[in-house]
Amino acid sequence: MSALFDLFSFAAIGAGVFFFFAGTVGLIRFPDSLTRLHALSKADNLGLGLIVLGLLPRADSALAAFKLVLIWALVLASGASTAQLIGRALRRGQK
Amino acid sequence: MNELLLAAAGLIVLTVAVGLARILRGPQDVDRLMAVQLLGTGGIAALLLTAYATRVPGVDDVALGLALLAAFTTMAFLNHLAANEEEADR
Amino acid sequence: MTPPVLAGLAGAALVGFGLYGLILHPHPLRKLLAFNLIGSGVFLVFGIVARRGAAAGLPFDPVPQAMVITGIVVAFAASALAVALILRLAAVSGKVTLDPEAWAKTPSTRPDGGGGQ
Amino acid sequence: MTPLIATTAGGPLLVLAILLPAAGVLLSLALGGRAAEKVALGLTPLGFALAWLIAMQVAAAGAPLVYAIGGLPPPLGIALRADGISAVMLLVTAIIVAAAGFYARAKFATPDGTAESRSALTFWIMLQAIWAALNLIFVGGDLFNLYVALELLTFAAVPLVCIDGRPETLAAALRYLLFALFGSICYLLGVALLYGAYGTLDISLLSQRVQPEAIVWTAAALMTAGLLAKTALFPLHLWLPPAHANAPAAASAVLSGLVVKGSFFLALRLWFYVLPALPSAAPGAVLGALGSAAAVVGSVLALRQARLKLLVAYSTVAQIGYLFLVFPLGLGAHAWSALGWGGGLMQILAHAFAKAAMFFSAGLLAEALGHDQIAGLRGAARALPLTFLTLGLGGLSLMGLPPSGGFEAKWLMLRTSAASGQWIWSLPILAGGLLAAGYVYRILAPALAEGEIELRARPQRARELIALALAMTALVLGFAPQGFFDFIEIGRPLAAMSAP
Amino acid sequence: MSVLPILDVGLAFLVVGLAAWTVAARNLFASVVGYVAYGLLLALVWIRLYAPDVALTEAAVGGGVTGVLLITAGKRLGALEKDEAGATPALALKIVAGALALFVAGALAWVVVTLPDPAPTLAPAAAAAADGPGAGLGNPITAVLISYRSFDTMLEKVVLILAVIGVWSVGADSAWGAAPAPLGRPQPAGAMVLLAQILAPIGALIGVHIFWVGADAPGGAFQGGALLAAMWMAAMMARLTEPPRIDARWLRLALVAGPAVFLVIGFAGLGLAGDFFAFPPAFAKPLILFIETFMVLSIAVALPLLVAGPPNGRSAR
Repeated sequence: MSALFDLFSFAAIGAGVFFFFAGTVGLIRFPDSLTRLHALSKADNLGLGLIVLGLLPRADSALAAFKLVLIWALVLASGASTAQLIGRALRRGQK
Repeated sequence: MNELLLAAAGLIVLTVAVGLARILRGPQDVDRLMAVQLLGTGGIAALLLTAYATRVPGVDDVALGLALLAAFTTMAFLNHLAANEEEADR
Repeated sequence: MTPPVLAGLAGAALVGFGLYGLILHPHPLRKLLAFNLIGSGVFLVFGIVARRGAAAGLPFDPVPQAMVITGIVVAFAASALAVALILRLAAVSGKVTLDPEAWAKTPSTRPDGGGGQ
Repeated sequence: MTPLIATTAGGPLLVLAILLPAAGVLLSLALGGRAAEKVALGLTPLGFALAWLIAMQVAAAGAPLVYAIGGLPPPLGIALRADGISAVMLLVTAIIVAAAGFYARAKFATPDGTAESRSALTFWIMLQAIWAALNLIFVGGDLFNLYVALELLTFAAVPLVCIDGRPETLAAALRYLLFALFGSICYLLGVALLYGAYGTLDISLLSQRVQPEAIVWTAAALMTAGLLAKTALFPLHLWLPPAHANAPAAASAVLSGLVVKGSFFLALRLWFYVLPALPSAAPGAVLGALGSAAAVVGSVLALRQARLKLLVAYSTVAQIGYLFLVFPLGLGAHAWSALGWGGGLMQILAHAFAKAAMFFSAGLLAEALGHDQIAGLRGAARALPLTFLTLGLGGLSLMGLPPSGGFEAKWLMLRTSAASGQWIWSLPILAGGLLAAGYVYRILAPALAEGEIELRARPQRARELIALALAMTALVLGFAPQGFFDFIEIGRPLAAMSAP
Repeated sequence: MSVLPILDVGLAFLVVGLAAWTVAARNLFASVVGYVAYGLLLALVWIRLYAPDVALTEAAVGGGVTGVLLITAGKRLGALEKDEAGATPALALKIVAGALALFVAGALAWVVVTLPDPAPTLAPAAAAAADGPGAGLGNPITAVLISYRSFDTMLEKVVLILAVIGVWSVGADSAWGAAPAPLGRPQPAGAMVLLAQILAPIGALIGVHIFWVGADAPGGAFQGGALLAAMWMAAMMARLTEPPRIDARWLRLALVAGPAVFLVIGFAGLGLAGDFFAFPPAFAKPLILFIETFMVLSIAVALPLLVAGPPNGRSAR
């Protein structure tokens, strides 16, 4: 059972690392701010989400698990709102 | 397994650090800020991984604090974009 | 290298960069950033002293860590006061130079005293 | 030597001396408006009484007073200590703060019809904060606690510089703040190293553990450099003249007379109390050389100023230089060290009183004439005799003419340099005195000459008398009895060894 | 195989690199952003030094509140950047400054690497005293801050208050008593309002939680207060609430509450436990929590006021 959990953790965390990697590549390589913003949001939401998912089985209390989910939710909310705000600002041609 | 968690943490930090090249290159202030935001998220992920690998008490609370403040500088920045725009309109 | 040694070297480098910036940058906000770099370098030195003092079941010496927390508060207060002064200076004069010569050339006409604007 | 870490009789007075003005700060902010002035002025007699009681207790015990805060002795807790020089400095601070307070009432009264004004609230709160910070500096026994005191002093002093809000005063305040922050961070780095080396920051415990080794030299160099920046010793003096000359007169007096002495006092504490184990000849010579350069350069620059307040501010740069001669002349366990120590202490006191009196007078003059250009002083002495009497008496002490406190200080230093065979230090003392005579003459000569002058307003007699009283005190210091010099020996670590 | 050292070395290089960028950047705002990123990374360094209490402080103050302060200043001064702040330094000065910085950094590095071994420490004393004057606090840092070095902690709050008055004092005379300028734009976007509405209540709860566990686990009055302060700032940036008038009675009382309560209880210690700032053992923990509650209040009020700046506009009500 524990080996199965470990495998799950490993897979999720590995995928999370990949999304951070992808996000960074996007931030560096994409040609304009709007597409870079898109790459950033993916990394923010998916990368951290997968890491949290991978760590959940290892949480040793309900409080610790709750904290993990809360952290993800907070970053998700922040990321979504700021992405929308930045996007709007970019569309109006500010920098 | 703990080694793997730490390796993942290191990889994430180093990856997002490459993204910091955007601070150097810009070209716009928004791009620089996005790099910082990515660093913030990556930092939170690395903290969580370290917390579970080393079991130092309180590390998850640090991650919680960072998560709360993730949007902070961006909010301040966006407010000043608006302020500049109004001045330009006048 | 152990984390304390590494952090100590990093702290020394931060103090060096900060000192260079503090002396050379003419812009007061850049000077303030440089001062903050020195500050965090100094706090890191406290940090490694604390970590090296691990004993009696405590993984660190709590006394230097408590001092860092006090120091961070004071450094923030200093930054806030400096930023307020810089922004006010920019608002009333349109420039932020610290060069006393520049101010001597354009003496204010108001007599000693007065207040605000 | 028994470690000074357990509470002695009279120790609680030390806590009260710090917390009284600190409580005044909190009370002034909470009550706001006119109450701030009443609180500040109301506390001055209490604060003076406390300082007096502490001095009496120190004299009676013949040994330092100690208080371990919370009953928790060092190294884990913090101790406060008052020795002879602490008690003297507490008294001087109480007197000058009170004088500045009563002098400033005319300028920093809250105007009728307003509940609270910006400059008044800032001035009264910061005055009390400076007082609290200085008292802590004089009795602090823990190097980190003293760092907090240094920062308290900085945060209280900087807003006073730019209290009138003109752009050039804002720039001066900002420069002052940056220098001061640099100074405190250097000091703090030294503190970190000392803790890393010996695991304590208590001054008396450290003095027993310190060895002449690389880490101590590094810490000492960093802390000294930081304190020099805050004391404005040449060549780190650039911030002082614009800051002190542009502040309102009452604030300038406190800044020049007391605030720079705070960081100088810590330099004394460091070298005489924390590091007596270090060989002192080389650092003493370096500090003495910088001080000599400051005495000469500061005086020459003072001679060239067109504005009276700038002249007085550059004179501070020069007089600070003399202070640092105490390091070559007073450090070490020599037979002559006590003489040099006495000379250094006398210089602190004489300069504090003389400089406060001169800034008060310069402020009165500026208000009466509407300017403080030296070129426009012709005939002013006839119109403002008391003010010029004060300037003259203060100048007497700066020049070092008998029978002033300044004379006593320089006389002691000259005697020490002769007794110790370090005659080289007598040159800057004499040169500085001559140059001081030059810049005092520059003020007095035109003022005493025939001329018609128009006064905008006649200064209040009470304010003139406050300034005159301080100048007289600087003069009377020249008659200090032997008992005074015995008193400032109390608690000096090397006193027992160097007694003649 | 151990990855930890690699992680540490990478982190150290990153931190130093960002510091170098902060000093070297040509563009003022790029330098500010570099510094904010640097603050974030420092929190990681503190974790590696086994200092979660400091990391929490650094995250809240260095990354959060200071970030807002500096980004605001950088953006506002950006327009002035063309205006010369002074001549560019001459090459000779650059060389002298560089040599000095190199010398200081080198000396410091050498001293730090050769610190005495075994290191002197007060950790055993602090651990042994945990049941005595440490008042049964599980977190020795909180015990040091509130009990052993109470004088530092109390006076540091006075420093914070002086800084607030100093910031206010650079305002115009005519504005005295009024509120500082709003932190946000006149009509905030919906997304920002929504975000602040989500963050503020959750963050307030987390702030209180971190303060409360601070007696026994990492956290404490300053960290909790700083998070509460950040949440108040978030609400102000979204214009959910406005900065208060600086002459408001409640504001003044909240500012002085922390040090004042500390001072009063410190005085009472002379009667109750025989010494200033001593706590009677039976009541030590509740007394310390009582003091800390007011400290949290003072910090939560002081930090946003420091960022908000001097009063603005006319003072008339």
